[in-house]
Amino acid sequence: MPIITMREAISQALWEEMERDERVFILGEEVGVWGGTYAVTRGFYDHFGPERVRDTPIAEGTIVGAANGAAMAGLRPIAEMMTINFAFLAMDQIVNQAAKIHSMFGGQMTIPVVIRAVGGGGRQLGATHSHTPDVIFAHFPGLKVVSPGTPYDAKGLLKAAIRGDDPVLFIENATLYQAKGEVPIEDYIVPIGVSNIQRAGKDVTIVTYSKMLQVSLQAAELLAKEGIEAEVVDLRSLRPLDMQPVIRSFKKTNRAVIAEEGWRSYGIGAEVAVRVYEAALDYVDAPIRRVAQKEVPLPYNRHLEQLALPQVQDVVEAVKGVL
Amino acid sequence: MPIITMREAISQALWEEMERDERVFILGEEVGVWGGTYAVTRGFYDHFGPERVRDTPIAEGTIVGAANGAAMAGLRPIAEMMTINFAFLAMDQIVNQAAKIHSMFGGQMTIPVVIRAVGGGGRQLGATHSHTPDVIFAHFPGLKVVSPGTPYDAKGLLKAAIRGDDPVLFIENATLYQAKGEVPIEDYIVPIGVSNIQRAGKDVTIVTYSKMLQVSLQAAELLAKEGIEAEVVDLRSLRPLDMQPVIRSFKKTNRAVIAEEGWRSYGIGAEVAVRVYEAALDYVDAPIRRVAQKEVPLPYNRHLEQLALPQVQDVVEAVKGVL
Amino acid sequence: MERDEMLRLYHQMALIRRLEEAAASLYQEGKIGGFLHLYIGQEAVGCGVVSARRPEDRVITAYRDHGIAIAAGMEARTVLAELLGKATGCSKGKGGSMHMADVSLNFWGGHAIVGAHLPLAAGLALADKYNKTTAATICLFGDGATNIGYFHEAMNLSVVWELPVLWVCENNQYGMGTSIERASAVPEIRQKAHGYGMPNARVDGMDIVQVRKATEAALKHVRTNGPFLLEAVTYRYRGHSMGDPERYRSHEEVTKWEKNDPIGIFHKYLIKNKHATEAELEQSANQAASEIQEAVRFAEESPDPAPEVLFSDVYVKEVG
Amino acid sequence: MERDEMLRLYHQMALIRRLEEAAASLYQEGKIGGFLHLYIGQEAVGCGVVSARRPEDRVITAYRDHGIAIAAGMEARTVLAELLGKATGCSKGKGGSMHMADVSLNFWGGHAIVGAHLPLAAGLALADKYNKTTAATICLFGDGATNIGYFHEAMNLSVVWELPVLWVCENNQYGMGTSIERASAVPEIRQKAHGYGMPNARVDGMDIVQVRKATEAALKHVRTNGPFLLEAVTYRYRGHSMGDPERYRSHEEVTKWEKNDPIGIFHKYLIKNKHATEAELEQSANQAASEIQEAVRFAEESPDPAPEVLFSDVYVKEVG
Ligand SMILES: Cc1ncc(C[n+]2csc(CCOP(=O)(O)OP(=O)(O)O)c2C)c(N)n1
Ligand SMILES: Cc1ncc(C[n+]2csc(CCOP(=O)(O)OP(=O)(O)O)c2C)c(N)n1
Ligand SMILES: [Mg+2]
Ligand SMILES: [Mg+2]
Repeated sequence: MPIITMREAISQALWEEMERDERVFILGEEVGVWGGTYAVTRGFYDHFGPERVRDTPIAEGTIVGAANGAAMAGLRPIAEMMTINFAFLAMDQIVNQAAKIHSMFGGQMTIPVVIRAVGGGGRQLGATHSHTPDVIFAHFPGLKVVSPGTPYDAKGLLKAAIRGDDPVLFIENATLYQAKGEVPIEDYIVPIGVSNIQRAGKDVTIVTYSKMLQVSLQAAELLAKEGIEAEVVDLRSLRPLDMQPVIRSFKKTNRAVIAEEGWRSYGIGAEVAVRVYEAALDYVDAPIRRVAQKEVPLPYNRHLEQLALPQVQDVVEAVKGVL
Repeated sequence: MPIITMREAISQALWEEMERDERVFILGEEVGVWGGTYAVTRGFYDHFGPERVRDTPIAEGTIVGAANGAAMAGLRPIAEMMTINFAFLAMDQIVNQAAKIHSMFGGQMTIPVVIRAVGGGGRQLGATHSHTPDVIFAHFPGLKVVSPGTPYDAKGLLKAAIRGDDPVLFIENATLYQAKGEVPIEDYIVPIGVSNIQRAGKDVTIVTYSKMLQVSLQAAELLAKEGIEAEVVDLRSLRPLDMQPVIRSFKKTNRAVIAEEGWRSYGIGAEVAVRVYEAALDYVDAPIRRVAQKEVPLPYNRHLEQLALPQVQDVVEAVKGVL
Repeated sequence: MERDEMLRLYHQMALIRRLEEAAASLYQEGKIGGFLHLYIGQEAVGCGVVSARRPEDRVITAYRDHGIAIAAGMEARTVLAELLGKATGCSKGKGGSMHMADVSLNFWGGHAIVGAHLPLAAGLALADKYNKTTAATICLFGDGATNIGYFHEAMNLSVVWELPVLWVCENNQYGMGTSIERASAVPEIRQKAHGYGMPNARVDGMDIVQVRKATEAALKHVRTNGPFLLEAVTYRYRGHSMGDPERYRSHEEVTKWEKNDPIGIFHKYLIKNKHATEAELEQSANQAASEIQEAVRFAEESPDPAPEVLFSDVYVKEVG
Repeated sequence: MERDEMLRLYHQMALIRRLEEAAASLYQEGKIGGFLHLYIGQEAVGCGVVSARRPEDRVITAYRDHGIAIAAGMEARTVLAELLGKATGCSKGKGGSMHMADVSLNFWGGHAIVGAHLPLAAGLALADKYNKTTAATICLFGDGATNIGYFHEAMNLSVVWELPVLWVCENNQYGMGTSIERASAVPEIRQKAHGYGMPNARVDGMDIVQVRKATEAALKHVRTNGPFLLEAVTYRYRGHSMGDPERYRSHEEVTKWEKNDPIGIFHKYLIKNKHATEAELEQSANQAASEIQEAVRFAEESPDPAPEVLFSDVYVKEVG
């Protein structure tokens, strides 16, 4: 199987789906002539033309809003938020329009829209540009929220999102674009809402997703050197949230760490941990630990920023803490 | 002590703080001539005049944005979101400007702004107008999020919010405006970030806030008739979140139910439950239960809506489930 | 307009008026919940604008949508059933007053967040352009909505992308209790089009003949040249929604506008130009009244949605 | 303008140019992280506009803020220290390139969300009006920012409330890679003022003398009559930020504008009108270069913020 980057995997998914289905088109800031701020859509404008790769004015609410409208009318828009930080400006269209319109009108309309948004910290972009706010979107029924941690999943999940009939927020992590992995040539999809064991182990369960999947896998390698075998479960999708592989793993290991990049309080880890307790209290040998971002607006200074972000070592220590 | 409604308590707090401090002013849709959509600022416009009770155009992002700017310049604005559903349109100004500016510029600027927002379901307003999205705001460090459940707390917390130097989102629940309670004549504040035992009990701990405090107290009455004494802890503030009274209570009762009006997944209950497990795992006699809204966009039809919202009976049953 | 079309529109306006009166009563009886925004006084706008469309033209509006639903071809009983939250309502009882829609009529709702449907309209129009059809999208909104960012972004985008969308502002002079002078930098909405270099017109929204004519011209423009802003000056006779204390306007002002009643104006016009007799119009009005009576009965007798409907239509395919 | 003021501004423009060149090098060396937006080519706008203010007038801008910081009176070394994330930076190393501010200079930042500082500016101006001072607020933003809802809402509010705010659009023809024609319904930003009935002007932003004059007139208006929109037509010579592939414009276009260099234009003007000699200007430029050298040294030698600073200033009083 070819080994490609996350960027390429996402780019391939977009390209192939646009080739497959004429109704699929892209709109967003700098997706066209520029080739995508993170070069994900490089070459698309020349190939698919300005009707299907639409550069927009800076107007996030209306980028998503127009995508929602086009989706209502039967197209399959992929709206790009240049970064997820700007999705706050499209919050109403994401959580109050895209997520509600199908249900609110009794099922008459569907919103097969995909909103791609790049998030994450660690690039010294300062407090307003470094969010990992995935959890706040995952709170809203009617929306699906997906965030892959490998090129394989990125391509397969994005295809599933584009082909599905529900609105999907597809969250990428900018520091993962160079991450590499095997991706088949043949067409495939990864169904939305299925968690996945990324590494087998017997001593502890690490539950994670996106960037922190890579961090957790590194931590697992370090732990393995000390004879600790961690099982790493990748959630991949935050809504719907598939807890089965997590619970199954936990019933085996009896110990868990949840690693996420965003802030701890009211984060992903809280929900995952509670569901483990709800389903498997009798199996709990130690309080589940959460590894997350320090609860401060992310600072610009490199050292401070790294101090605030969860690191490999934090996962290692959390695992040792539950053993 | 006089017994007044929640509406009156909030109105009094606003009035007294405006009398006390010339820098305090109100801006928002229909706060002036109309007297406030929920009649909270009735009479203010005539008394304080149009400079201090400012009707705005419909432009939520700029209502909060202008309040933030005025706060930076030393005023103490109280911005009203007619309902919290419209706060999605001000999301960027709330979580990305108000919550960050103090920290991001190294402490040079302060944002002593209070954003009042009315939330909650149960009035057949349909999916876009019935949110209880408190948790998504509470996720952001830099912001304080407060939501009172009694007239006493409403008045005292609102005064604390207005006098404090940090940005505060003050969430009211429309179905509570008629709720009554004792409120002293004398000036007082209720400090932000202190949870409160609203009802003493020994058999189970119910953790809750806002509207669900009243629901939980009713449930506690019913349970008392069956000889079950519930201790009811009111969080009052979601960020900062004071877990001490909860943990203390839990170590006594060993059983807990968390009751909130919003959706369960990634809700308030998850964080509270996890913190209980983190602090008191050895005291857990049964999995903590969460009472919350069914995970659907709230429908208009009265029966369906009530079916979706957490009821007294749901709390009663959850309590019995943990006993 | 043909005579038949005029009589059809007269009947439609009367029907909307009776419908809204019935809705007000049902609200007072506690049978309708939530917010209820009546269209009384604005009938000439909705009926005039929507009647000018071709069937392939899409219509979308804000929460003051009962009149638009009727104008788009929805049956009164389907509107009333939705108001009562019944399974027979256009949105199966899930939408209520603010969320009426019937996609089969090319009526795309009823949207309750001020301004949020303007980008939706841009998207609907984009789809038609993308698919190279000749359909236009008609988007109605209030004067108050023109102050929110969505308005600006959608206007701008529609020009930049040359979208086939007719923007119709129903300027009823107030956004809730805030008069246009207190909320808008410019007193006439059409002026806002200048900032986008967008062609525009202002029309007397109480006169359906004028509205219809202006809409036809505007739609012609839209189909070939892109967006157009039409301002219809009108007035709502009732409060913003039920329970409005109406402290922001005088009784005299309301009375003055009531003399301009759009149904009355059209009535006079039809008689004066001998398009109809008094008897015909009276019959039409009576028929509207009985239609509504019948529709209320239908709505009241319709069943509530089944409890399990709560969980349907959250996702297209249910997920775990 | 007095001769001294002109020489001061010439020096300031040269200083900004050298500062930005130094920043570009430091970025390439990996000493500056995040996004870096250079002001090269736009110096006449920031220096011309800000120099026209009184000390009580507030200044606020977007993320392309180093030049504005200097124009507002910040020392180059404080700017550079912030760029390097040092404790001696204006924002203690927490803000970085996009978040420079010094409240003591009445410079309110550096804001990175496009358009978000326009409402903040309205609020600053509101405070001055509320306090009955004669101060004005000067808010600078890009052409791209005029398409977002915030622009519209803030323009409208400033007119409705008659706020003392000068809106200055630095129209450098592009928002990232999107030319104004591809993003904006109207080709000139000043036209957008028509939608708000707001007085406005368009000025050659490469000519500081023109900019200064236009700003003085505009500020006079603002102090007595409320908001004004000033469009300064300018150009950025470098990419949008570091790493811009610049596929959206031709080399020729950039070269054409470089012939219009604002420092060169001012240079010629000063010589032609005998305000300065070649030697004086050369000395001024050299001095700017050595000032920047010195400032870079200061910044490099400054300490990083202490680790515990991470937790400070989240709230005014720390809470649990
Ligand atoms: C974003 C948003 N803010 C506020 C409201 C509350 N609200 C509902 S209708 C309305 C007034 C709208 O006025 P206008 O656009 O003139 O329409 P009209 O009611 O006059 O038909 C307001 C403020 C809302 N629904 N959405
Ligand atoms: C709301 C928002 N959307 C997108 C961005 C990303 N972005 C940063 S600068 C920029 C272009 C802004 O152009 P303009 O306003 O003309 O300013 P200039 O960079 O030319 O000075 C964009 C799209 C952002 N920071 N904020
Ligand atoms: Mg109106
Ligand atoms: Mg620009």
